[in-house]
Amino acid sequence: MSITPTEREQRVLDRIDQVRRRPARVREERVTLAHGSGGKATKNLIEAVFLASLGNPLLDRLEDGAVFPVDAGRLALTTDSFVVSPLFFPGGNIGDLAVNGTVNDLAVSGARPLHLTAGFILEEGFPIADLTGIVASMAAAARAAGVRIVAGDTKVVQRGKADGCYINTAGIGVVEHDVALGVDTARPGDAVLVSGPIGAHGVTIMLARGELDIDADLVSDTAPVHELVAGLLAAVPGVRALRDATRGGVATILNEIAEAANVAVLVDEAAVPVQAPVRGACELLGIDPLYVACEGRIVVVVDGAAADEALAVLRTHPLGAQAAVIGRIAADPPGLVLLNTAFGGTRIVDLLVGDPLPRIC
Amino acid sequence: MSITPTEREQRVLDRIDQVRRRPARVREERVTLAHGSGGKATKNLIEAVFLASLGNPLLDRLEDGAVFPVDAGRLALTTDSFVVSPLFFPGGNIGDLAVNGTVNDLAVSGARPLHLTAGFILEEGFPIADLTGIVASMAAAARAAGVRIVAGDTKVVQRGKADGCYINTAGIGVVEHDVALGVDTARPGDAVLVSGPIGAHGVTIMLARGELDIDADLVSDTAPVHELVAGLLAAVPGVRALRDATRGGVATILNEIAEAANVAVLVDEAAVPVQAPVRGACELLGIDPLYVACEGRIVVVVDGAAADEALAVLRTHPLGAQAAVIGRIAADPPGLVLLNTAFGGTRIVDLLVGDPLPRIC
Amino acid sequence: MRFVDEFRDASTARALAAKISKLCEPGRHYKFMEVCGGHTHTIYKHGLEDYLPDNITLVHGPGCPVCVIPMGRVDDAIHIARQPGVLMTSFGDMMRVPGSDGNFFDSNAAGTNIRMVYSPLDSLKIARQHPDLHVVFMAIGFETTAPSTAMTVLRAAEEGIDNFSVFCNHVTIIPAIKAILDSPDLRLDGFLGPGHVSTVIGCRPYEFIARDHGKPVVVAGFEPLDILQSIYLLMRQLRQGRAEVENQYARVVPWDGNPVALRAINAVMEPRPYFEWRGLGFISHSAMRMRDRYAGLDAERRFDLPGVRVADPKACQCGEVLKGVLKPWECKVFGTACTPETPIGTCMVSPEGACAAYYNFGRFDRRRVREVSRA
Amino acid sequence: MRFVDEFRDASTARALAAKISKLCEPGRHYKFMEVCGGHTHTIYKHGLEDYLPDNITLVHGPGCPVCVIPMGRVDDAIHIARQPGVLMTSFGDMMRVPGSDGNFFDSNAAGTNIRMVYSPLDSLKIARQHPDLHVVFMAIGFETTAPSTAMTVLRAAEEGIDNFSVFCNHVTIIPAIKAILDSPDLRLDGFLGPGHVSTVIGCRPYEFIARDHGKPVVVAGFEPLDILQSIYLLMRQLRQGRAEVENQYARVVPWDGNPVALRAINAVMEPRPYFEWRGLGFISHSAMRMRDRYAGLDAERRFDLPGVRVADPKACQCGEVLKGVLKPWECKVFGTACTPETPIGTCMVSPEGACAAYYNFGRFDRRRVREVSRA
Amino acid sequence: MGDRMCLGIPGEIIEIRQDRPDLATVAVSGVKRAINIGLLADDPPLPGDWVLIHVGFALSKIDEDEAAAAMEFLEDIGQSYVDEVAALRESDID
Amino acid sequence: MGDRMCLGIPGEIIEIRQDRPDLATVAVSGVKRAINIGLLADDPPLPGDWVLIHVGFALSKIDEDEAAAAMEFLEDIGQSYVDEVAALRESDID
Ligand code: SF4
Ligand code: SF4
Ligand SMILES: [Mg+2]
Ligand SMILES: [Mg+2]
Ligand SMILES: [Mg+2]
Ligand SMILES: [Mg+2]
Ligand SMILES: [Mg+2]
Ligand SMILES: [Mg+2]
Ligand SMILES: [Mg+2]
Ligand SMILES: [Mg+2]
Ligand SMILES: [Mg+2]
Ligand SMILES: [Mg+2]
Repeated sequence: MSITPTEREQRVLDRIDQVRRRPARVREERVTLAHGSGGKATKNLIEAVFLASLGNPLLDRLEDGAVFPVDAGRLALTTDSFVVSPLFFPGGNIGDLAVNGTVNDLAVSGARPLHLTAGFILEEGFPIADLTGIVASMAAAARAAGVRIVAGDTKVVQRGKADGCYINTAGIGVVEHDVALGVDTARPGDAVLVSGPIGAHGVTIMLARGELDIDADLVSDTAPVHELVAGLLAAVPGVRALRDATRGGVATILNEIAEAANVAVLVDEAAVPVQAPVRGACELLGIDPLYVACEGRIVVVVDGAAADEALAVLRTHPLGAQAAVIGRIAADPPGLVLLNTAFGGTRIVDLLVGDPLPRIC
Repeated sequence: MSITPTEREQRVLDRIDQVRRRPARVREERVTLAHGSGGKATKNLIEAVFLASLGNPLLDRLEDGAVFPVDAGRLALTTDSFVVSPLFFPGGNIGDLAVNGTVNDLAVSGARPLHLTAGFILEEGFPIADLTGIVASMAAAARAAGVRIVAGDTKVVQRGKADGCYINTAGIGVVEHDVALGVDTARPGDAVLVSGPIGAHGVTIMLARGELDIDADLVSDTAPVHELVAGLLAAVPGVRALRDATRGGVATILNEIAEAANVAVLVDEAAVPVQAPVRGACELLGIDPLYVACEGRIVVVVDGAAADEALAVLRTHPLGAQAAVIGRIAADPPGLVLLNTAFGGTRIVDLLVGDPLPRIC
Repeated sequence: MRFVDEFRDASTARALAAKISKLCEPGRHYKFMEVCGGHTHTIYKHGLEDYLPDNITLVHGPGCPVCVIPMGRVDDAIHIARQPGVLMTSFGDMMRVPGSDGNFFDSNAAGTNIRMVYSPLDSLKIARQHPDLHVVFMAIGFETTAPSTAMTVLRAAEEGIDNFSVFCNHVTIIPAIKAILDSPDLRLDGFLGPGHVSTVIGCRPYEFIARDHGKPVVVAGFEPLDILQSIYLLMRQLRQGRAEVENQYARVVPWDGNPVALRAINAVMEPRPYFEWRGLGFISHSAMRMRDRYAGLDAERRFDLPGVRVADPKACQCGEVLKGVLKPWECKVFGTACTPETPIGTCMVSPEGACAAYYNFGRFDRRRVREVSRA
Repeated sequence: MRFVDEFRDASTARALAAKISKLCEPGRHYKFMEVCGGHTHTIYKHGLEDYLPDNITLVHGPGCPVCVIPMGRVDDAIHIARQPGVLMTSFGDMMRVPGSDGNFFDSNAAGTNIRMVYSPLDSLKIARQHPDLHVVFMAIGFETTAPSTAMTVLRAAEEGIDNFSVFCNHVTIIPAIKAILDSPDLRLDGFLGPGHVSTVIGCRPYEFIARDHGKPVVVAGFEPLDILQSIYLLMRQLRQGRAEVENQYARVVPWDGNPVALRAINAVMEPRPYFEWRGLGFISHSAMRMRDRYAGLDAERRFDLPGVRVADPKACQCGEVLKGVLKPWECKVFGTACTPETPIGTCMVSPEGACAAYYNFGRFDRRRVREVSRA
Repeated sequence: MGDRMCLGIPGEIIEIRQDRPDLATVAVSGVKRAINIGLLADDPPLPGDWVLIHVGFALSKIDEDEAAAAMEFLEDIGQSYVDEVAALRESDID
Repeated sequence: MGDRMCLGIPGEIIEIRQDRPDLATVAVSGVKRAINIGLLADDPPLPGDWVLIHVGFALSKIDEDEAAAAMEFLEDIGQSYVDEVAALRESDID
């Protein structure tokens, strides 16, 4: 019954083999440079943190690219990087923001979101627990939006070369109707709508930084608008352009419309929905809610004749319950956005030179 | 001929209108936070720097997503973030690296690269001239690879929250054949090839940092391998798996094959092509070229019977001129990569825990 | 919002506008200066001029504290920010004010660390949190803001915080108004007095305007109806042949100001013999500096400043705009070479600057738009 | 590569292997210790054991300077790195050596700045480039590396650089070999002498091994043929009944070492009364510390170190491995709880550590693989 | 952080900080912030009082009577205008 | 930066730095680096000499005669082995 040293050695090797086939675990509490090296630590991070939450048959293969079938038709492709600070804020975190942001860009391109990619840039020292939380939020947001994350990438940079975690998401979607959307198609007589109260995301982020010591009962409006958009496009002919009013806010979108279509956009200040605490914070800080980012609000340009119908359809969806017609397109003066103020005067709404609220997305 | 003040004012307004329609210009020498704000500065940066180089009908629209038609079939989708330091290095810069990297991931997925997206994270203070140079390289690389960058995004973070410039590229491609590639399909009897000398990129980057004071006549191997791959797939049946040997090098890819297919990979050290200066630098620093990143080299697993044909086909392309059969797949011991050393012994080639060369891509 | 929304009511505005029109004497043209940039901002932001008859012109005054900072002081601030270990803090308004080699954002892009704060107390808090840094607060503003700076200095002194100092650029409004009244090229019919300055200094300091210059003054609030009502009150004085100081903004402005605030300023600061105002040149006793007692908290003494006087750019006509002599669009570079993106003068930078307010909000043909709006 | 490739020739290896086999006395088992971790690395990296007959066993010795650093010293280094303004530099090997609360990478993840350097001179260069930081060089190594540290200290002193210091952990090889020779549980037939240490100390210091212990010593080079030849030379001595010190590596190792290097060490460092070796415990006169003359460049004196002795983890059998008593795979935690990813002992960290070399390169059934390779 | 330092905003005092009587919580349209009320030391505000907030300090107490008077004045003007317009209309119709 | 501090690598001296005679450029397989040759001060190397490089210092000069002797020894062994094997084969054939 005695065994030789060679047999003993072989038993050890077999046991090691078993150990190596155990599910990956990340033992570290923080991200180290090794997690970005491409070796075992990277493999563990990918398997234990990313695949554990985001796993699906395409992603699990960990091939260089995800390969999947599509029908003939039109596709939409988009990308956004997310560098929001703080990473966690009332109503969400960088993870669901990154999923919703790209889902929304696909949705407002007129597409049904299909697949997403996710690229992480992590700072050495970033807590693994925070990363796990972010990835879990991404998984939940992807599930809610009916998309899968099918390809990913992780880089780790030295401490002081990032701010915890940056995420890029790119996405493709299928355009299942034949409307050619575009801000350049706006024409005089069209109506301009927003899908709900504006500015909650930007203000929430600014307050979440804590530097201003301002408290408000306010959460980010981050949400996926693909259903809202799909409902609108299915029910209302005459939709000309859709945009999600993110960085730069509604004012920036309106300027993009005015410039691209060479029309005037006339907005009625009193009609623009703004929540009280958003307004309060903006007054306190001297900023204009029209320029503040939303992450679940869309601007719709629609044939004037279909404005009421569009409004009614938007309002059937919870995300559009407070939708409003905020203005209309005119021919003159071309290229300008004009606001009829609540006070009864008129003024320009121009692009800002810079934003008083950095890093809201 | 006297004109009223109102007419004078109107003339001024008209002149302003003309001025505003002039092509965008970036007057700043460095990126400021305003360039990431979503306002005028962002618009100028996008138009004067990005569109000026990368412009194409899909990107120029600056819509939320690029919409384009596809035929029914299989698509490949991939993403990578690039955080290489230094940004400019012999043989390339982060811009062409970012394009080639994603083109290559599509290519080794068996796809013809079609469209790319580009997400920039810029650090406050980054020189506009460097950014312009990087974008020009991206444009050239995209042209060379026959792809277009159809959607983009730019974020600016505070000084000290990045390292100049990070780029994410995502890409889609069309799979135009019906081979199902995958490292899990490798089987005993298959041959393993590399398309050329390994490790030049990683060593070049390490030396380009200047910290080691090592000089070598060496340039990065960054290159788009889509033609090489297309030629191979068209001419040689029996290709099982393709990978570009980036972060983690050839050794990491071989381990992925061994693990995914539960096979042994037997490599012949003497057969692995390594340029003299790569070897010299590795010897000086005590690192193994097998783990050093390439950015234009692929690992091919092919039916053993087709190995010679595959080698011959690879060698017809300039990027494959020094291709080599470096090993073969065996059944036993499963999950391990074994190297027959030039000295005539045998050893394991395992995944590294961490990489001695951070931020090579 | 209470005390805000009720002063933005459009129907009351129409009523006031009608009353104002009635007070106009046929053929007479009225020119009122709103001294304060906050008023200028309100006027354009709410489109208030749409309510005024053509023969009333509002002339924008020198009361934008950002606009009057000369280039040399911006350069000095950047010089301080460049010292190792310095974190400069400033109100957001200052970030884009051009110095002779770029603004604060440019300076940050080139390596300094200049951060926006909401309050001078936030600067002090940063100093407490970062004992390894020296935190400088770039103090600007009229008497409205000076008490906040003074209170912050008093607090820093009390706590014995020594990694904090103030780069004091506080200016005072009366010498500026005097300079304008002494200027030969301007005929004004009355003044909208700066309401927020008056919360501190009260209304009495304007009495010389009525008494010595025979011009009515109405201390005005900052909502559009406040301004419209103040114009009405000015018109009524003129119609009645009076020249008095009236207080439209009595809900906020006590006739005698805020004595606590005045004491705080006086404890910490003293008048400078003279100070350069952008576009207006040197004005005697028009600014405050830190008293000797607080030398340790005075950035001007802690750092060796270049203190170079930098001439305004040749094209710049900000002085004329600040004095109300030129309308913004009458400046030769307005909207072409000088825009909010590429400001030549400070008036194009601060949201309270006349050029910026007109460019951002008012730059369109009012008549044409009125037609469009009615269509 | 000259002086490299010619010492890696497979056909010569086959010839040497045949010669070695012929020297084996039937039924006798031979055990040789390679003292130096560099040899261990070469042996596994090139698969050298494939050439040895079954009755020759190579036993790995204590000559891996990373492996012998006790936990307490790692903790001390991290303690220094945590001081404000400190940049710690270290050879790459040290980065993953576990202290009682994580390794250097973990410490960096938690906020320190510990960077890898190729040479101690690179540390000094960083100190010159960053006068605002204090740069510490974590010096480890046997007599091979000590001269480089000494030269760097001399240079720093000459240049008067005062933001630089050395955390000196240099150890000496002879006391370690003595400790092994004194250990009762090990029977060895001879030693492969550490070639690189000998470039400095020469070959004489090993003479006591031959003389007093009757064991042959061959000072060996680091290419696989060097080692194979050295084994041949050991076998030949045994066969011929000799016990001498031979120098296989004469192309690099002078019999008397490098006097300049010895003088440099002696100028800067002096022996410590005792020093703790990981797994081996305290060994008298087994390490070097900085002389008083260079106190200003001595991190141990500039920083107040905890200097706590931390017991090795219970499971750790590194001591037995370092003494050659256990083969790596005989440690109870080898490859399961202790892997290069989750090292319990230092031998699993350094590429020159026996456990790491065996785990990374040698962990497979040689017989089975030989069959496969032939298939 | 906003771009308008000259801003003065009315806010309601919600509470005075026990440990720091120079600090108070004010509410502006549902938003709360601690501000310094040291400049009102001669006549400190109480919860329910409204103050004018400027760069983190309460600069003055809002006088409710004066505010009411101003509103009355404005409403009177508004009413007289409505009456006039109505009268005008009627005269038109007739 | 590598993971093997114990490494010693042979390199060829390309030139001695004029201004800093303790520095030399060495070449290793086409790669060049400046190294410190201060430890060889007793017998400084010249261009064309080979040295052993360790952590940025030349630790010893490589003795070409000794290297040649070692090679000769190894080649002899190799040759004798080839002869033996050949003899063996021949004896097999026969
Ligand atoms: S347009 Fe520019 S330069 Fe001219 S007055 Fe206005 S701010 Fe000054
Ligand atoms: S397996 Fe780990 S604990 Fe055991 S001897 Fe090796 S290094 Fe030490
Ligand atoms: Mg790849
Ligand atoms: Mg996008
Ligand atoms: Mg988006
Ligand atoms: Mg990747
Ligand atoms: Mg950071
Ligand atoms: Mg969008
Ligand atoms: Mg990829
Ligand atoms: Mg890739
Ligand atoms: Mg975007
Ligand atoms: Mg940086």
